[in-house]
Amino acid sequence: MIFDPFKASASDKTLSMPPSQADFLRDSAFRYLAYFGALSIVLLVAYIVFELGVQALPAIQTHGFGFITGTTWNASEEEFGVLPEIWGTLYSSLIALIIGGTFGVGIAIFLTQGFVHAKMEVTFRTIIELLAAIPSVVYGLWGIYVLIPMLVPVAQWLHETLGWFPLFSTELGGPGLAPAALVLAIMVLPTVAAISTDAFRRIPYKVKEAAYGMGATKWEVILKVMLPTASSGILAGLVLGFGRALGETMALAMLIGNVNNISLSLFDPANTLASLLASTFPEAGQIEIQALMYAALVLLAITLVVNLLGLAVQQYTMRKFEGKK
Amino acid sequence: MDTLTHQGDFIATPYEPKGPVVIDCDVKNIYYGDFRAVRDSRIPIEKNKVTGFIGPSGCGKSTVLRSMNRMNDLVESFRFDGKVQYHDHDIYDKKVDPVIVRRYIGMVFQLPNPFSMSIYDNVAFGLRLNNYKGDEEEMVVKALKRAAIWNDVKDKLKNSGLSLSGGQQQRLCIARAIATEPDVLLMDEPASALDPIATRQIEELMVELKEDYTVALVTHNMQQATRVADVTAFMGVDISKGGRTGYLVEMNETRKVFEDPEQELTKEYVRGEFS
Amino acid sequence: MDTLTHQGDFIATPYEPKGPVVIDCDVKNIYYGDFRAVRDSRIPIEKNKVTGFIGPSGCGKSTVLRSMNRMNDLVESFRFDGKVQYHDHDIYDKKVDPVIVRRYIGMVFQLPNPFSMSIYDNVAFGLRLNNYKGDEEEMVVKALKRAAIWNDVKDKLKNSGLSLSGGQQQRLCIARAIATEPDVLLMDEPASALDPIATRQIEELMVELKEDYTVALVTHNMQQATRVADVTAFMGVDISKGGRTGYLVEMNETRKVFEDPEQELTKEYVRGEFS
Amino acid sequence: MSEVNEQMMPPKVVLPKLEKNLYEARAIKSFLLTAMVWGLVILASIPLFSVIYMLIVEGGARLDWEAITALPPAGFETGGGFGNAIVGTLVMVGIASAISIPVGVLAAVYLSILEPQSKLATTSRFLAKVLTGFPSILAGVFVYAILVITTKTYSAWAGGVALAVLMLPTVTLAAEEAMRQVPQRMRDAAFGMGCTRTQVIFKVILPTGMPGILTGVILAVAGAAGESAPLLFTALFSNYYMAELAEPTASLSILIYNFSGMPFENQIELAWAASLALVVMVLFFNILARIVGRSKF
Amino acid sequence: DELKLIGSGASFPAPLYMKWFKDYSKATDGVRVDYQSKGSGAGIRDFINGTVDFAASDAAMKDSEIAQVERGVVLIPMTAGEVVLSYNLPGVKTLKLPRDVYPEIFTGKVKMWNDPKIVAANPGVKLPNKEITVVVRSDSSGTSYVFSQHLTAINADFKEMVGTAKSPNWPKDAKIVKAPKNDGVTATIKQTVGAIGYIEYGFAKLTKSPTAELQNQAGNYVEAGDKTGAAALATTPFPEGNLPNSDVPDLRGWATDPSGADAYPIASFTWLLVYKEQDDAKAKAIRDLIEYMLTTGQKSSDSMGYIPLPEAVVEKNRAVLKFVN
Ligand SMILES: Nc1ncnc2c1ncn2[C@@H]1O[C@H](COP(=O)(O)OP(=O)(O)OP(=O)(O)O)[C@@H](O)[C@H]1O
Ligand SMILES: Nc1ncnc2c1ncn2[C@@H]1O[C@H](COP(=O)(O)OP(=O)(O)OP(=O)(O)O)[C@@H](O)[C@H]1O
Ligand SMILES: [Mg+2]
Ligand SMILES: [Mg+2]
Ligand SMILES: O=P([O-])([O-])[O-]
Repeated sequence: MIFDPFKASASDKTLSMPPSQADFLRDSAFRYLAYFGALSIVLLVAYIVFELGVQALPAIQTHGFGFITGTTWNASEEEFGVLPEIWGTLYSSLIALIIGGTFGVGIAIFLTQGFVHAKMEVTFRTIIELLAAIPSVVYGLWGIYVLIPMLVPVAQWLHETLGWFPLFSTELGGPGLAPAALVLAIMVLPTVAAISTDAFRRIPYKVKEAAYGMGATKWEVILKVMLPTASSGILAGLVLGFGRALGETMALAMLIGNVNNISLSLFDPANTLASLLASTFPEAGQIEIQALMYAALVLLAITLVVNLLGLAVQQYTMRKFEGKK
Repeated sequence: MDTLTHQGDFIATPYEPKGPVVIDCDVKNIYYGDFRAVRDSRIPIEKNKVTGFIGPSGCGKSTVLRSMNRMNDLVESFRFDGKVQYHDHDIYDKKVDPVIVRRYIGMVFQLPNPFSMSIYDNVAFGLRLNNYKGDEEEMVVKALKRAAIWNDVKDKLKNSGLSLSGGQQQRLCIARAIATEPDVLLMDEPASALDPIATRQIEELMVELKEDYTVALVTHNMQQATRVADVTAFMGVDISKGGRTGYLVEMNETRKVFEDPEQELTKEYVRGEFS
Repeated sequence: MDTLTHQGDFIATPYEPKGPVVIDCDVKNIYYGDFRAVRDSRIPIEKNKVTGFIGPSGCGKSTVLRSMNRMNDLVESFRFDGKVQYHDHDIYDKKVDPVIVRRYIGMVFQLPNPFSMSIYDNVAFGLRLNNYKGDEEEMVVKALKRAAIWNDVKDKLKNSGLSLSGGQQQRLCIARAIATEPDVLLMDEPASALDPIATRQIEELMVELKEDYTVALVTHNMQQATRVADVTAFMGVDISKGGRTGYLVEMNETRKVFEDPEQELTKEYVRGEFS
Repeated sequence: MSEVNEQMMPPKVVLPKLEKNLYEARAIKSFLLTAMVWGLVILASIPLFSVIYMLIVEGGARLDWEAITALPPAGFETGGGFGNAIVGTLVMVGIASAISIPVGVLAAVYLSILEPQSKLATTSRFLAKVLTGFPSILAGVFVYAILVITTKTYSAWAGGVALAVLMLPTVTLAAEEAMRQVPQRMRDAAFGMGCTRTQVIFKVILPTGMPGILTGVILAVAGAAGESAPLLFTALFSNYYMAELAEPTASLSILIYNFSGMPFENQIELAWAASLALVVMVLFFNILARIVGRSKF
Repeated sequence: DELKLIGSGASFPAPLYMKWFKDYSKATDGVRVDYQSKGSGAGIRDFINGTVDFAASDAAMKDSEIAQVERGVVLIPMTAGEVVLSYNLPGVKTLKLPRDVYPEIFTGKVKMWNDPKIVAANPGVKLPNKEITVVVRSDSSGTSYVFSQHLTAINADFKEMVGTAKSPNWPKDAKIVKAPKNDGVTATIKQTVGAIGYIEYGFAKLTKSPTAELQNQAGNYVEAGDKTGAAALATTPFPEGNLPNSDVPDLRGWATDPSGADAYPIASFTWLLVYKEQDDAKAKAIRDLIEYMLTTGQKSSDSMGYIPLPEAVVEKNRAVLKFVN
C-alpha cells in the first residue's frame, strides 16, 4: 500500500486523495519507458558503429591502410582503394561549401539586417526553407535535365578561354564535379543560411543599437559588428553544412559521373564515398561488400569528425554569447 | 544601501503559537548544492490563520515556503536538513512520497500559471486528479465563486485559461488550488505581478479563505502583510560568514511585529529603511 | 494609484536657457505608427551642462532623447514632427545623413552593450569608423582614463569587453562613446542596471564629463537627477484623450524644479507621491 | 567622409557638416554591397523556381490518374505510372513513424523533463545531434547489415527501419525542444497540484507542447518521405503493388532515381511526374507543420 | 494463393524479360513473376545468397561461383543479343569503326573524335575536334564481360591492360564516365555530346540511338540487326559435358569473335540461372515459365532487338529443364 499519513489527520472535508496505486505504477513504468527511449539513441549509435566495424573488419584486415591510399576499385581483382572517393568527397563538399556558404551567409544578412519588410522577409525565408525541403533525388533529376545542359556551354567557354587554369583544364561532357558541386551547394545553402540567421538573431538588439549609436552606416554595422559577433555561429553553420555535403548521396550519385579520378578540374567526372556506396552496393559480391563497409566506416569517421567539430564550435558560440569565458 | 544583518549565530526567540499548529516547520539548514540558503528558523503555521513571510530579497522566504510541500524536491541540488511536521507526520520522512504531500498542501505561485486548457478544465484538473466522484461541475463553480472570479468567467468557461487578464488568471489559479479543498494553501507573492485593483481583490480573498483554510503567504509588500497576515515571520540575510544565508529574525502576531518589534533589524525593515 | 496628469492642451512655460544652446529640440508630435507618444515639448540642451529628464515610465523620455540623434530612425514606425536644431542644422532635414549626426551626438544606453571584441577594440571602434589617422592607442588610453576604467582594464586590454562586470561594461561603453570626442553625449538611464557603487562612479563621471561635453541624461532616480543635472526637464503623461501621450510639464534649473516647482504635478512627482 | 572627420577629430567641432553625399566611397560601397546581397538572394531563389517550373511543366503533363495508380512501365512500354511507389513510400514512412515517433518522444520526455542533466541525457542528446549529421546512406548500410542479410530479403520492413534511424534523432530533438518551451511555471503548477511526473507529462506538458512536437514530427516525416539513399539497398524496388511487408518494395524516390537514369522518354516523363508527386507530398507535410506550429500557448 | 517468383540480374535482356514476365503473370492465374534489372553481377550475388528464386546473367556463371550454390545450378541460355557501340555526335548519322580502332577508344589510345584513324574510315563524315567521352558500366555487368571478352580476343593491348571481366579495370587515360546498367549507359550517352559506349542492341533500337558499324573478323563493316546477330551465333560452339560437380549439361557457349562474313562481331547468349532444388510448387512454376519463354516468348525477341534462339538450343534447353526440381 501507499503510505498515506495524512488522510486521517487532515481536515475532514478535504477532497484530496493520494494518487492511486495504479498512478504510481504507471508513473514508474512510464519513467522506465522514457529511460529506454533515451537509452535507445545511445544503443543505436553504438550498434551502428559496432555493426559497421564488424562488417568492415575482414576488409580492414586484408586491405589495411592501403585502402585509404589506394586509387583503384576493382572488384574482380579484389583491389580496393578509396583515395579518389575521399578526394571527391572532400573536394566536392568544399566547393559546395564555398558557394553555398557565401550564399547562405549573404542570405542570412539579407534576412536579419532589415533589407526588406518583415513580410517579405518571411517570403524569402520560406523560399530558402523550401529549397531544403526538396528531396535530393529531385535535385538529381533537375541536375541531369536542366543544370548539366545549361552548364555544358558555359564550361566549354571557360575551358576554351581559361583552359590553362587547373580548375578548367578539361571539357565538361555531361556528369561531373561541377554540376554535382553546384547541386550540393544548393543543398548546403539552407543549412548555412538557417544557422547563420540564428547566429545573427541571437545578437542582442542593444549591440546593434550601440553600433548605430556610434554613427556607423548599415554596412559598417553589419561588417564590423554583426558579422564578427556572429562569426563563431556562422562558422558552426559552415562546418555543419560541410558535414551535410559530405554525406549527401543521391544527387551526387546521379550527377558526378562515378569515376575514380583525382583531378582538380571542375569538369572531370569524379566519385564520392557516398555515391560509391549507392552505385556499387546493390550489385556487390561478398568481398566487395566488406570493402564497401570499410568505405562506409571511412565516411562515418570523416563526417563524425566534421560534425563533432561543428557541435564544438556551436557549443563554444553559445557560451560566448552567455558572456562567460 | 547595504542590507543590515545580524552577525554570527543569532537565533530568533521561538514564537509561541496561540492555536493548533498544522505545519511545524523547523529548518536547521537548507542547501542548494554547497550554498547554504537558510539556517535555524522555526516557523509554525497555525490553523485557520494567515501566516505572512516578509524579508529582503534572497532571504529564503520562497525557499522555506516551498520546503513545506516539498516543491523544492524538484530542484536537483536542494537539500533539507530539519523537520517539517504536518499534523503528526514528518513530511521529509523517507517513506513519504512528495506527490502525496502536495495533494494536501496546495500552492499558488508568484506568476499566474493556468494550464493551456479551458477555464473549466483548469479548475476541474485537481478534482480529476484526485478521482473526485461527486458532482464535478458543482465543485468547479463553487471554487470559482470562492475565488471571486465567477462573475468574470461564467459566460466563457470553455475559453482558454490563458485568455484571461493577469489578475483573473491569478484568481483562476487560486480557484484551481482550492477546488480540491486542500488542507493548507501556500502562496508565494501571489499578487506581485498584479495591478493594485487585482491585488486588493486577491488580498480580500485571502482573508476570506482563512476561514476554511490555513494560509502561508510570502509577500514583499509590507502593507499587504499588515492587511492580511495574522502572524508574521520576518526573515533576514546573514552575510557574516561570507555566505548569504537567510534566517528567521522575528516571528509574532503581525501587529506586534510591525508596531513593537523585538529586534532593531525588524524595526528598520518595517520602517522601510532598507530593502 | 493612478498617474495624475494634466487634462487638455497644457503646454509648459518655455525654459529660458542661460547659456549657449547646442541642441534645440522642439517636438510637435512624435508618433509610433498611429500612436502619439509625445506632444508639444520644447527642450533646449545647453552647452557644457547636464540636462536631466525625469518623469513616470512611458512619458517619452527615451523617445525624446533618441530623437535628438535620430536613433529612433531604426524604428520603422517612428515619425517625428517638429524640429531639432543642432548648431545651425535641422537634423531632420532631408539632406542630412543620420549616420553623420550620430557621429557628433554620441549615445550611452540603459544596458551596457559592449561589442564582443577586445576592450581595446571596443574603444578604438569609433576611431576606426572615423578613419582617425593619429595615434590610436593614445586616444584609446585617454578615453579609458576619462571614463575612470583605465585602472580596471589596463592589464587586460585584449580580453573581451563582455568579460567585464556590469559597471565596468557601462564605463567601457562611455569610454567608447567619448573616444571620438563627440559634441554631445546622450545617456538613457545609464546606471539603472548597476549596483549602488557602480552608479555612484558613473554619476561622478558625468559631472566630470560636462566640463568637455554637453550631456543629456534620462534617469528614473530622482536623487540622481539632483546630484548630477544642472537643468531638469520633467515630463508627464496625458491620458485625457484616450491615448497615453507624454509631454513636457516643466523645465528649469534642477534646484528650482525640485525645491520650488511651478506645477502641482511636478511637486507631487518629486515628492514621490506617484510613480 | 575623411574630410568631415578630420574636421571633427581635433578638440571640438563648431559647425559640422551633416549633409548626405551619395558619391563618396562609403555610399558607393554600401550600394554595391546591398546590390550584392540582393543578387545573392535572387540567384539563390532561381534553382527553386527552376525546379518548380520543371516539376509543373514536365511533371504536371504526366501526373494523371493513370500515373498515380498504374504500375511502372518497362523501358519500351508507353503509359504506366507509379501507384505502387506511392503506396510503398507511404507504408515505409508509416513504419518509420511507428517506430521513431514513440521512441523519439519517449526519449525527448526523458531528455527534457525526467532527467535533463543526467549523464544518459547528455550523452543521448549529444549522440542525437551527431546522428542528425549522419550520412543517410549509412543508415541503409547499417540496416542492410542487420536486417537484409539476416532475413535474406529486401523488404519494406528494412526500408522503414532505415528511415526510422534517420527520423529518430530529428523527432527526439524537436520534441525535446517543444517540451522545453512549455513554461516552467506550468510544470510547477502541475507538480504543485500533486501530480506524479507521468501525470505532469501527460496532462500538462504533452498537451501544451503538442503543436511544437507535431511540427517536429511532421517535418521529420517530410524528410523521411523524400529520402532515397537509405532505401536503395534495404527496400530496393519492385514493379508491383506490395503484397506483404517482407518483400522488396517500391518507393517514389527510388523510382525517380531509377528512371532518371533511363534512356526511355516515357520513363523520364514519369520520373518528373513522380518528382512532382513526391514534392507535393513533402510540401504538404511542410505546410501542415507550419500550420500546426503556428498555434502557440 | 499467389505464388511469387522473384528474379534479378542482367539488364542486357531486361526489357525483353520484363515483357515476358508481365505477359506471363497476366496470362497465368496464381503466379506472379518479379524481375529486378540490376546487372549480372548483382544477379549472381543474389542467386548465391539465395535471396531470389532465379537470376539472369549474360556472363553465365564462373565455376567458382557455381561451387558456392549448395542447391545446385541449372544454366539456361534464354535469348541472345548483340553488344553495339552507341554514340552521341550531332549530325553524324553513320559511323564506321575499324577493328583496330574501337578497342583503342577503350584503352584510351584514341582520344579524339577527329583522330586520323577514325577520319580515314569515314570519308565524307564531318567528325568534330572533340574529346571522346567513354561511357562504361559502373556495376558488375555481363555486357561488360561479353564486350571485354571480345576486345580481349581481338586486341593484344586491351588484353594486357584490361582483360575480360564483369567489372573491367578501365584504363585511366581514357575520359571515362560510368553509369549503372544498360539503361544508364544508354541514357548517359544520350545526354553527353561526344560520348560513346557499349550497350545491348535492343536498348539502342528502342531509344533510337545511333550505333556504329563495326568491322568484323572477315573485314566487313556490319550493322547490328537480327540477321547479322543470328549469323554471329550460328557458329557458337557449346562445350561438351556437364557443369562442374554436377550432372547438368553445360550450356555456356561464347561467340567471342564470330568468323562469318555477315556476322556482327559482338554477340552473346544470356542465361537464366535456376536452382536445381526447390519446393515442388516453385519448381513447377519455374519450368512452366521457362517453357513459356522458350515458345511464346521467342516470338517477341526479334521486335525488341534480340535474337531468337536457334531451334537446336531450344531443344537443349528442354533437356536441361528436367533437372529443375
Ligand atoms: N533553485 C535554486 N538553486 C540555487 N539557489 C537558489 C535556488 N532558488 C533560490 N536560491 C538561492 O537561495 C536564496 C534564497 O532564495 P529565495 O528565492 O528563497 O529568496 P526569497 O526570499 O524568496 O527572495 P525574493 O524576495 O527575491 O523572492 C537566494 O540566495 C537564492 O539565490
Ligand atoms: N519602438 C516603439 N514602438 C512603439 N511604441 C513605442 C516604442 N518605443 C516606445 N514606445 C511607446 O512610446 C511611449 C514612450 O516610451 P519611452 O520608452 O520613450 O518612455 P520612457 O519615458 O523612456 O519610459 P521608461 O521610463 O519606462 O523608459 C510608451 O508608451 C511606449 O510604449
Ligand atoms: Mg521569492
Ligand atoms: Mg526609457
Ligand atoms: O546484363 P548486364 O546488366 O549484366 O550487363
